[in-house]
Order: sequence, then C-alpha cells, then structure tokens
Amino acid sequence: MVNGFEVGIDELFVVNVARTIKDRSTVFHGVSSPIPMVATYFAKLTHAKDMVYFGGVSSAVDPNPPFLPYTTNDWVMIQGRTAMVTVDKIFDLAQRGELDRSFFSGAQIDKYGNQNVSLIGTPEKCKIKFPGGAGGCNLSADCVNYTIWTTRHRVQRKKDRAIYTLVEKCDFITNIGHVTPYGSRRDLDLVGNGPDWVVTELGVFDFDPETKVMRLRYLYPDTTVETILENTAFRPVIHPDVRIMDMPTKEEIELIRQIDPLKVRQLEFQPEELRRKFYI
Amino acid sequence: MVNGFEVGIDELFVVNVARTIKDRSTVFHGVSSPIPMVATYFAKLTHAKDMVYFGGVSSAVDPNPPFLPYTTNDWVMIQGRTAMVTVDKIFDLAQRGELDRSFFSGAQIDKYGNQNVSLIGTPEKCKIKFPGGAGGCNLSADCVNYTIWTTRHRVQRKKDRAIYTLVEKCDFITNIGHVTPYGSRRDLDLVGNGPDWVVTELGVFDFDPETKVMRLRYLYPDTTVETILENTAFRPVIHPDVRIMDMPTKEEIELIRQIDPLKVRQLEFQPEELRRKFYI
Amino acid sequence: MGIFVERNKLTTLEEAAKIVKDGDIVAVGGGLCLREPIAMLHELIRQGRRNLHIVGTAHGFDVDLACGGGIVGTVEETHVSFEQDFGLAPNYRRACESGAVKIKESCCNTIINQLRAAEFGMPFVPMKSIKGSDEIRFHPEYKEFIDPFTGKRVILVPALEPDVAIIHVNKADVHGNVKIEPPYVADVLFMRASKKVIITTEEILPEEEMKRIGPTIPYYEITAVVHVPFGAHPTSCYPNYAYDRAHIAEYMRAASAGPEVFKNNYLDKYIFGVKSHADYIERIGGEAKMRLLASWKESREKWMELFTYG
Amino acid sequence: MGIFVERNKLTTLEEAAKIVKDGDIVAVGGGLCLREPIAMLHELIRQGRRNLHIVGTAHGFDVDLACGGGIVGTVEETHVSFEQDFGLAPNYRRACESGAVKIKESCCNTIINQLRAAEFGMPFVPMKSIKGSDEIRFHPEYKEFIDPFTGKRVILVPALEPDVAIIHVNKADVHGNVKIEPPYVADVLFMRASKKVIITTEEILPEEEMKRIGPTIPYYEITAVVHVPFGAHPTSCYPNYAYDRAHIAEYMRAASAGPEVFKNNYLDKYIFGVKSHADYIERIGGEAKMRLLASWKESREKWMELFTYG
Repeated sequence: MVNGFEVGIDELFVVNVARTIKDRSTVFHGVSSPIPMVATYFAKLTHAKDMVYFGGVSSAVDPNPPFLPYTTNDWVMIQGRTAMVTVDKIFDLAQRGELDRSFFSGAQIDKYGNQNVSLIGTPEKCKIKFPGGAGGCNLSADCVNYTIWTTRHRVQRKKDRAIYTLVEKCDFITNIGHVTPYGSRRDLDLVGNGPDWVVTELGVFDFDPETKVMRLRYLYPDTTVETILENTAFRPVIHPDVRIMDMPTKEEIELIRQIDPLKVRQLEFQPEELRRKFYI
Repeated sequence: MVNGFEVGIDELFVVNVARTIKDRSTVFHGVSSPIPMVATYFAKLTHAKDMVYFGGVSSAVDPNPPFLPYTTNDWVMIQGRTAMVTVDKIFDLAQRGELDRSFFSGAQIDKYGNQNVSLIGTPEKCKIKFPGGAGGCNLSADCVNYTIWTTRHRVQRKKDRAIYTLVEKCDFITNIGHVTPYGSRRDLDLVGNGPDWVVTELGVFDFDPETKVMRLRYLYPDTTVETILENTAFRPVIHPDVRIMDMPTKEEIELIRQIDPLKVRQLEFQPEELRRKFYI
Repeated sequence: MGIFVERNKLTTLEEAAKIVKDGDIVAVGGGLCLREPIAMLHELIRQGRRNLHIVGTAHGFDVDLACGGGIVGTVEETHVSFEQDFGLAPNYRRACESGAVKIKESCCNTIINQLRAAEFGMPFVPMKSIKGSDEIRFHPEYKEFIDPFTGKRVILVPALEPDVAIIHVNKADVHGNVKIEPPYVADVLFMRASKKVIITTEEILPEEEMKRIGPTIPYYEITAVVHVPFGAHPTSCYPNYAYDRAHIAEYMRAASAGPEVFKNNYLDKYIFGVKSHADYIERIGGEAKMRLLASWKESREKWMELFTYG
Repeated sequence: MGIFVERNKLTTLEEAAKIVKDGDIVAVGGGLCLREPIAMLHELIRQGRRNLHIVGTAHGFDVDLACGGGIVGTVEETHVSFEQDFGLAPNYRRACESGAVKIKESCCNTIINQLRAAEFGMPFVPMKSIKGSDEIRFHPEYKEFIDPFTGKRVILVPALEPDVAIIHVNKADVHGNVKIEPPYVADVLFMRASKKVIITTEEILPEEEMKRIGPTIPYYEITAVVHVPFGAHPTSCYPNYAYDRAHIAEYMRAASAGPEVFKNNYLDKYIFGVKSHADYIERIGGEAKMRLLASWKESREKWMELFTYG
C-alpha cells in the first residue's frame, strides 16, 4: 500500500492536456474528444480563467456545463454560457490565425505529428474506415498550435503482428503535423505552427526544433524511456533532460472529479490502463 | 375644369413603376429611392400580394410600415415585418440569380440603360460628385431584371447648353444596362438580364430586343412622341404600337395616399412637374 | 437556391419525402446526437430512395441509419460516429468497407465554406488549409491556385449546393417561417445553400406568433413543412427532449450484429413495420418515454441520469 | 482580427479615440440616418485625427461630418447622401470635388464580401458582378479571373480588413459583449472583420443580464467600450430615439453655406466648443429634445411628426 491521495491515469492525463493550454488564449475542442473536453473546462476553471473557451461543436462561448456529457453536441454544453456563436465562426477564427489551440488524435500518428483519422486502404478501396477528422484537416493547418493526444500509445501485440498507433508514416494523412509528403508547413503556406505537444498514456512529447520529429519530454512515474521506445514504431528524439512529470494537487484532482461526474475522461482508456494509479 | 378624380404625376408615376413588379417575385428597393419605395409597398398591397418584399436596406421581409419615411434605414421600415434578415442576404439572393427585381436611377442614363450615379470627370479628378450607386453596380448585374426610373427626363436648357439625363453615352458607368464599352451582358458572363423597363415623367420604355436600345412603349396623357424626342439626347426606338398608358383606379390612388401620407413620392419631382394632373 | 412563396406549405412526411429524388445531394440537418431529421429519414427508407449523396459535418445516428437503411450512395460528411458514447458507426463502416457507398470525406470548414459559396452565389472560395492533407484524394475537383494578392498557395473549393436539405426544427408556421434553437450546427447554412428545403417541426405556430418571436429563417427559403413531434428521436431536440440513450443502445446492439440482425431487429421493427410516426413513438415507449426524455430540465441529477440509462 | 480578453474594457471617448491612428482604415457603423457613431466622430475631429480611410456601405451624416471635420483622406463608401430627405451631402461633395479626399467608391455587395473574406480568413473572394461597371476604375487592385469550375469570368476582390471599427450599439457589458437591435446594417460584419473594435453604447448592462438576453457579438471581438447615451445623435438609435431631423436641417444649412460657415456655425458650436458629450446633448436641446425623439413610440402621428419637424 502506498500512502497519499490516489490519482488515476485518466486524471493525470487530463492535467497533462490542460497544461498545454495558456491563459488568455482561444481554445476549441472538437467531437469525440472526451479528454480534451474535460481538460479544457478544467483549464478554464484553474490556470486559464481568461481563456476564450469554445466548448465543442455546440459552440457556446465560455459555457459552464453542469456536468460533462457523452456527446459534444448536447445542450449540456451550452449552459451558463456568455454567448452563442455559430460553429463556423470558430473555424473562421482559425483561418484568420486567431484560434490558439485545439486537440487532435488519430488511429495512426506519425513522427512528424501527422494523423490518420480517415481510413486504411484508399478512398476507392477502403479496408478499415475510421470516423473521419471532423474539423481536423482544416484546424490542424490553421490553429496557432494544437495538442495531439492518444490513450493508445501502447503497442498491441497480436499473434502475427504488432499494431502501433505511433507509426513511422501514416497510411493516410487526415490532420497534418509538421512535415508531410506534400512538403513542410512553410512550403504549404499554412496559417498555423502545427502540433507543439503530444500527450500519451506513456509520456509527453514536444517536437525537435530542427528535425520536427517528436521529442520525449516527460514520463509518467511508472514509465521509462524504454517503455516509450518499445511502444513507438519510429525512433523519437529523447530530450537530454527527460523527467517525470509534475504531479497535480489534490485540489486539482478533486475539481476534475467534480466537473466530470460521468467520468467521460475514462472512456478512451483500455480497462487495464485504468488500473494505473499514482499517489500525491 | 375637367371632371373626375384627380391624379398627380407622382401618383401615376408610382403606378407605372409598380406595374413592372410581378406577383410571386422577390423585390428590393435601395437607398434614395422614394418612388420605388412607395411603388413596391403599393404592389405588395395590390397585385403582388405574394411578392417577397424587402423594404429597403433595413432589410425586413414583408414589412407593414405605418407610413413611408424620408430615409430608407429607419425603424418605420421594419414594423409589422414577417422576419428580419441582414442586408447581405438580399445581395446573396441577387448573386444567386434569385432577386427578381430592383430599381435604379442615375444622373445620366444612356440608350442601353447604363447609369451614372458616381461622378462627372474621373476618379482622380472629379468635377461633379454624385452620391454613389449604393448596391447598384452589383445588383444591376445580378438582378433577374430591374426597373430604371427617373423624374428628370425633361432636358434642362441653360443659357449655353442643354443638360440631358437620357444621354447617348454616360460619362461614367456605375450601374450597367445591356451593352457597355466592356461588352454585352453575355460577354461579361453576368447573372441577370438587365433593365426591362424605364419609367420617366414623360413616358415608359422597354428595350428593343435586337439593338438593346431603349424603346418607347407608353406615353402620359399629356406627352407625345415629340416630347420624348425633344428631351432625349439619343434616338430611342419607337414601338409601332406606342399608346397612352392605362389610368389607375380611384381606389389605387387612394391607397397610395394612404400608405404615403408624408408624400415621399413627390420628393423627386421638380415643383413644376407636380402641377401635372390627370383625371379618371 | 429556390424561392418558395406558397402560403400553406404544410404537407405529410410521405408527400414531402417525394421531393427527394434518387441520386440527389441531400444535406441532413442537426449533428451528432442533436436534432437530426430522423422521421424524414425513416420515410425515405420506407419509400426505398436510393443512391443519395449525403452531405454534412460531424454526424452520427442519422448517417449510420441511412447507410443501414440502404438509401445512401455517397457520404460527404466530415465525421460519422457515436462519439465517446458508443464509438464507431457500424452500418457506416460496413458500407464504406464493402464499397456500397462512395467515400467523399471532407472537413468542417471546407464544407461550411462550400455551402457559403452556394449561399453567396459564388462559384468557389479559396481555403488556406487542406494543403498537405490526403483529404484532397477524396476531392479531385479542388484546384490549387496562387493567390494573386499575396503570392501564397490556396485551394479553390467549388460551391456546394445540395438538391435538398432535410432539417428538423423546433417551430415553424405553415408559410415556412422557421425558428430553431441553438446550436444551429450547419442548419441555417444548409437552408440557405440548398435548392429545396424540407423541414419537419416539433410545433406549428400561428403566423402572428412566429412574427412576434422572429423567425430564424424566413419562409421563402422553405419548400415544405411537416408537423412531426418527436421527429428527431432518438437524437435530442431541446428543450423538448434529450437524446434517447437506451434506444440508441438498442440500435447499436442490432447494428453491430450485422446487416441481417439490423434488418430484423431494427429496420423491420421501427421503420418498415410501423404505420405512422405516431405508431413509431408508441413502439419506442410512447408518452412515458417522451416524458422521461423531457425530464432533463427538472434537475442536474435527472439530466445526468439520461446519460447513463440504456 | 484581434482577440480581446480584458475583463473590463470600459474607457472614455477620449482614450478610446486614441486607438484610431492617422491613416487608419476605419469602418464606421450604422448607415444613412441610423445608429452612426457620431459621438466618436466628434472626438476624432476634436483630437484632429487625419487622413482616415473610411469604409462602409450607404451612409450619410457621419461621412459628411467626418469630411467637414477634416479627418478623412479616402472614402470607400458605396453611397453618401441624405437621401430623399435633404439630398446631396455638401461636405462630402466638396471634399471629393476639391481633391481633398481620394474617392475609392465601391458597391454594397462588393464591400460586404470583402469584409466577409477578412472575417473568414480568406485572402479574396470571387464576384460575378462589377464586370462592365466603371467602378473597377476606382479599384485597380481587383483581378479578372476565369472561374476554373465553370469557365466564366469573375472578379477577385481582396479581403478588406479595417484597422478599427467604430460602432454605436444599444447595449454592452464592460467585458465587451454587445447587443444590437436590428437592422444591423454592416455592423456585425465590421466587428468581425476589423482588427480592433471600439463601441459606444447607449446602455451598460450587468454581465449576468447580458448573458440572459444573449449578446449579438461576444466580448472577444471588442477592444474598448465607451458608455455614451445618445451617442448616435442626430442619427437614430431605436428604440431610444428617432433621428433629429431639425438638427440635421440646421447642419445642412451650415454645411451648404460653405466651409467657413460650417466651421463657425456647426463645428465650433457642437464639437470644438463643447466640454463633453453631456454638454453636447445640452446644446442640442437636452432632456426635452431626447424626450421628443423618444416620442415615436407613442403613436403613428407622433412618429410622423418627427419626420416633418425641422
């Protein structure tokens, strides 16, 4: 038995995502984004009180939802709002270079931060269909920065093969990272600067300023550089000063539990991951 | 003395403009358009009850103004409305080819129906500044059809010169008619079909289908073909069947007086023109 | 695109559905679990419409149902799933992976701006994004272009003008004036960009009452009006009802079990086997169910319960 | 373009006016005789701002006053007059005909779509009209282009992003949430397209009250808020007041008599010679005048009287 206040991986993960949000910035999370949904509202209530908070596609400005729901387009998400806008106004902000942050994920995420949310195969002959990127293709290009998150970093070893989420090269690029086969962000005259943080259940990465390859910055108390290397299909850059992430406070964790009584923050995790507990 | 019910030139003119409006059509009048303002509302209350009536730039749909005001952007013009739209939606309808009619005028109007509402001189060295076309440049191109009106057809003979409104060629084309120095409407890939009616205080014209030159169709009871020719700087086509226009009914004239108690319909006329009376 | 001035546009689901032709580009309103025009989709499935080209942004139940009901030929949505709630969309995935539907996936701001182009009468608009994404592989029609004002690369995307939009709304009058509660999602855009617009509405208001509250969209954009209370079920139509999570769970069980089970346990039961929309409402739980789904407004706890039942 | 998150944006006319710099592109709100930001224009005239590039659609009193006050370098409006009421705009005409201001006249849908381009982050948009009109002579920046989708000729017009918008509104809170009564004219577009937005407001609401009624524009678009009751006088700001036709008649007499008379009889009297906006309101007739201008709501006859007095 360990003494102290117990923190779940889901709660620590939420805090890691929330830490990528700056105060006085404009922030939007998209569909199918339970963790960003919790993290953004959490940030608004803690260190980013002057954030312009767009609570999902229901597109309320600074809502105060009574709880966080299972679907992003529910009246729950427009309660206590300051104003309504139509969702297109959020995309306009982005193309104008005024949306500071959003959050994207993918069934595949490559070393440059490109993500596949579309399919395996080709548009004409699709082997596996994913749900689609929603606003990701546009916003990943336009947002000033964005956070990549995945709770499926850990490789799935099947009988005959290993399925990685963090891959050398995506089969299909839905949301763009730093470098694509079509060129770099600068070559492409894109508005935004691309992903600056990648939060996984195994670590937290930024991007190497030179090579634009994902660079390990923080580990969980129960992960190591080896954990990362084993579960990543490409060779990430390892920051010379990799360290264990700071733990949140008890008050922060209690706030997360209070705003998220339905535990939508746990929905993305495999049951075995949720057994990971930390103590503060 | 003539027996019968007296009709002013202003009232007869309003009816002439109203007659260019079809039922079940979408109709918008712009700024500084007192006669179209009265004519459109009159048409909505009489033969065009299912018209979609945009009452000026205040952009109410089907308003029922308590009276007609001196300025088109007044709350008077949004009273009794079915809906509000923003004015840009009316321009959108036009560019989509769905605005059936509007009304334009000009300090100069040429034989092809081009109008100058901008200036005499050049943009760099302007001798006389007119108010500007408001929405006319766009709408004259986009509206399915439009009505040209002017209460200044009559030539002004000064000591040393004659000032015509109906000119051979405009000094500057603000709103476009059928043929411009840049080409015909077809050459220019325009959406609309151009002006189909020209209402003046001396007669009513359409356009010759072949030459696209203004063609005299109707005279007032007190005008003749000669009146037209004397007051027009170009040679209009004369329709083989030119006739005196039909007179409105007493009820129609009474309705005009009722909806326009401030007599905005008279504001565009020279005082001497207003002495012209007709009897039914 | 289209102007509709008829004084009384009230009609039936059956008649209104005939406005939608095989192969039409159809904008389906609402999004995810909110205000989707489910009753109209039922009718289109019953009438055996085929090969529809469905456009929209982030959707879920509606597109999955339409795919499962066999009426879809092309999907031009940006996302189709049941989100964190039930995850992937079974019928949609099957249809994509079997080749039964053509995938013309897009992105939200792209679709929005293509609809805006149609609304504004512009043949195309430029986008700064898309470049670098494989989404261009779904869209050979996009044109690369150098912006002559800045010298930068942009993508020209053509106007997208749906043949018909089908939208479920809160209130309408018989003339076609429409009141929608926010969030509008893309519904206002759909209504303005589409050639024809069919609305189903929870409530019919007298025209004077509609004037008083002020329509969201004026009558002339609307082709047909159908009075269908609970017409968005099992998606939500607030303030009238929250989404019916238990029903969606039942749907997911049927859809996940394959096309035959889905046909037998869902389509036959809830679409082909019902006599009317009122009959459908009876089958899904009748008044008691609708009262339950309206209970969200009673308290935070009641509202939360609606997210856990089923 | 610009995001403003300060919790309290309340400031004075004097401070807010400093946001506007010499040479700025300034979007002036309202239009014709409705809700023009006259108090802010007074302050800009008092502060001697120069060479402003004014953009808008169909305007009247505001542009004429700004020209007469000497703050304008370029006019990019679509129409400037006093309409059927007082006709041509004397100061504006003089400024155009003397070459004191550069004429960059435009057309309503062109301006609207250039503002939309700025709002949407697009570098340009295509227009089907303009071709054939000499308005292109005011705008060498327009580009002719063949639409690659249809092969038809279009005109590409660049995004128009004003440096500052100055808008008079009905209600605001100190955070910058704004409520405007319709018609909006181009004000909502201006607020979204401009880099900075200064609003003057009839009324300051508590933030909770603003939340309840729902802002037309959210706070983050707004740079500064100034509380200026009657700030649109002599244009209207319904429901508070109709336009002050007698005052405009007085203005027209002064303006029509030439620049010297205009300076002595109008600018000195109502702008340079006043200590504050409250002082201005006293000079134009004080509370009695404001009560008179509010009398429109009492009856049709009272409203009509306001169109005939002066």
